[in-house]
Amino acid sequence: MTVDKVVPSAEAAVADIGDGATVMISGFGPPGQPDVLIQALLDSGVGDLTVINNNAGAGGKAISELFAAKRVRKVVCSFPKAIGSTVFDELYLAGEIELELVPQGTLAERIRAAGVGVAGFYTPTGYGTELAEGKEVRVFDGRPHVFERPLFADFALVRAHRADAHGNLVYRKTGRNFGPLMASAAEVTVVEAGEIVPVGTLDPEVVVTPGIYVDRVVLGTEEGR
Amino acid sequence: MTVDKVVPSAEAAVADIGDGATVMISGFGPPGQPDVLIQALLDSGVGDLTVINNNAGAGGKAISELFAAKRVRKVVCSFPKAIGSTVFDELYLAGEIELELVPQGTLAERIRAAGVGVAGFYTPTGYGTELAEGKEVRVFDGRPHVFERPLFADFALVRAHRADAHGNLVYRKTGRNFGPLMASAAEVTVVEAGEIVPVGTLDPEVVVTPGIYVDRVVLGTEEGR
Amino acid sequence: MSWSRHEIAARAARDIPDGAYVNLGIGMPTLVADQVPAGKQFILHTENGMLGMGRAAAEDEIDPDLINAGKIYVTEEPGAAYFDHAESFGMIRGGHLSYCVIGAYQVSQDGDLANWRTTSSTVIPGVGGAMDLAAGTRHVFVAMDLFTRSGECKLVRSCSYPLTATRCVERVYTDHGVFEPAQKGFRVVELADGVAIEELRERSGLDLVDAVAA
Amino acid sequence: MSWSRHEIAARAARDIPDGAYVNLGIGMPTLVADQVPAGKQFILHTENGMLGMGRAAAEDEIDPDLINAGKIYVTEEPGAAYFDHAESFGMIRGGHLSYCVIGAYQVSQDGDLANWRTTSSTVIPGVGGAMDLAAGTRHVFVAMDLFTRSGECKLVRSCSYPLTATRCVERVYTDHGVFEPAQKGFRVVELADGVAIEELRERSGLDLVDAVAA
Repeated sequence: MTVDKVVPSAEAAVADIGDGATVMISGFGPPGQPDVLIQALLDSGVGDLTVINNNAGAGGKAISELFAAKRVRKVVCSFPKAIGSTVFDELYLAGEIELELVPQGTLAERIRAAGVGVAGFYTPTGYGTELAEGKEVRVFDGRPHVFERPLFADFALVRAHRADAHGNLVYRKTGRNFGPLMASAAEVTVVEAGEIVPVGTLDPEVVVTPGIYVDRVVLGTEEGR
Repeated sequence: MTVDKVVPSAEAAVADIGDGATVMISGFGPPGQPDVLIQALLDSGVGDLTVINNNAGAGGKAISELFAAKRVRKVVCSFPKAIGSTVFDELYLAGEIELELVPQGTLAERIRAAGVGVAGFYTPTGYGTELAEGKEVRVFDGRPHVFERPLFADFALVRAHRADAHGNLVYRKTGRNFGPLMASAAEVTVVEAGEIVPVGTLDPEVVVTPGIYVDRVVLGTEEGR
Repeated sequence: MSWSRHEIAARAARDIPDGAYVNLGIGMPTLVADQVPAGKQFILHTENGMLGMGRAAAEDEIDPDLINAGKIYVTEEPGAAYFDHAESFGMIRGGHLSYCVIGAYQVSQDGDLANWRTTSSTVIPGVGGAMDLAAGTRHVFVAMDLFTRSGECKLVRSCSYPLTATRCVERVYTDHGVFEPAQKGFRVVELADGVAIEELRERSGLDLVDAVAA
Repeated sequence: MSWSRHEIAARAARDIPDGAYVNLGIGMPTLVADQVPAGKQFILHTENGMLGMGRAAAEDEIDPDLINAGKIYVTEEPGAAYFDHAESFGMIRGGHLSYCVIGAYQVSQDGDLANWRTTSSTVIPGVGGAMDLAAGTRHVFVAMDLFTRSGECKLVRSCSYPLTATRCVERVYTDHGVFEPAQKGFRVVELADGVAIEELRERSGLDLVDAVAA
């Protein structure tokens, strides 16, 4: 069979995401956020989710609704504070959501580590701060480093600019952000693409995410938001 | 001043590489090997080098000559065996060159670690083999992993397909290999490009090595070899 | 006469060399981009995946996929490059960014930085890329007012707010002058016209070493 | 009648599912690319930075920048992608490659693999990507002759040659049949026509469990 990862609908693409799942969602602010997949997740009624997304409640309208609907038990992110939205703030201050705050670069590197089979790494970031409390510290070349573990997910929902049926992806400008990393770190990677192009039309030299990381491709809106 | 990293000659670009320097050289086989820079290094008369290059003596004509001229004290590589060349073999069997053999993926990840400021990482590769002898082993999720440290260099000599004066680089096909990693892991990165194009003509979306990693750019031959 | 926000930014920009790769934090640090001295070129990094960032986008230049770390629409300079977050923070952590200019709640005389959260329990914590920038950038500059609105000095013997990183700040640019953490106090590198070091000593209670060039 | 090299490759190809991402080692494993069963598509990975590798290049198709890990000129399939070595081995180490087919000097009943060096002191050691592929790929298949030219069995209780990785081999495809490491011996999954399991037991001295499907 010719490899074809295109799925007819966002609904079908997220149908096996169950209660309690850990879900990575790409995006830094609105760029790169898979709005259509998030909406499908919301419509599916699934709950008790752990969401890994850099901005959580501050990420834009679609992801905010996931919080407002109380579908999220725990968030792993670097910056949940929303400008112009109090959804996350209220849940957090009421103790209704768990927050694991991770420095942004450590978040990115932990997701990458999961993707590339690295079981842990030492970073200088966070040393001496409350975000490193309880973590192993080791000195290399006179400098203390913090030990960090990989961050995996059951599902990754990723927004791409263009995709082909093999799952090869390209992104657009700052919409790239966490997409390529998350695509590699989840058991199942679902992609929403602004456009689906025939296999062979993406220049192999400029493919950012090779299809090996991608399980399903859905046609999203032309604009990500 | 407008940023301009273009250097008039390969000779000038490698002039400060001194005896005893550690030099990374890009390339997997001939593709991606900076022949013009290697030739300039050879012409400079420098010696006692530590060379980090995946194929060492098997990398092609230019790099073989560096070994034949006995300029290399130590090699860090994954595969030094040359087909059709005995230069490295003779030096090695005569005890005239030191060899640090590293699994190819570990070599790549160690070079990347140097570039991204990761002080060490755990990999399953090599566990239980003689290449992991003496290395720290730690079990994660029931699986033993080997601890590996970053690999830095004083200089990186990198072959690119196209460069601009900011040092932005694109590569061509399997000529990419170690180039982007090495560019990030050396104190000074010198690039030989098949073509130097005006700043602003490389699509920002397809730049593989951003100029921040590059110190000098030299015009090479149109073909890498 | 204390310096204006633009003057603080301009003073920091003067100390950044031509050709530097620079990350500018939200707020006052952003103003550095408008104060690049004639004859210099800075290449701006934004941690959400771009080098060669340009100025803020005018209304008709807005591209919904092109924002900076403060989520402001920006433009693209010739020679720009986009990349993912692992690459972007690899650049930072790996020491490739030569300068960052960031805001602060407090800077200690050891060079410790506190700029990501106060001790208020009603404020949502959010760290973003602050810890990475502070720990990774080669030269960490702080741009801030010297005193809070309630009059407390933000240069301190020891930070009372949660730390962002230890021993990282190289210089602090403020409305009253330029300071350097010096272990037992701060070196005063420059003072705004009319600011007396003695008065600052009294207000801050700090050991200030006069290092103003004659 | 023992199987030919092409038959061994074809037998391995039969066990690789449609749509698999596959890395093929140098020598006999390379032949798997020519034995893809009708109705299946494999996407080939070469560790020097490519997915969607095609067949060997004909004389007039040679591109000096397009080689495989064995340094043979190859071609590019539609849907291909190029990447650097960190990404290429991240794919391997991260378990994204579903299958690799590699050669071996020895495979032990524990699934240990020895395929990167002999114990000869006059041979230059070179490991390449062998350890990464063996440790990282989800399903590690070996394709080899069952006996060396001097008649020693390459399936062993315990490897005498230096190891490439421990407990990694899932199946071994040989000229005499298909075997699976089974801790206390090997499971015999299939035998070439005319090969008797009793004879193999005698020649190898191994505990061979008959698991040939009726």
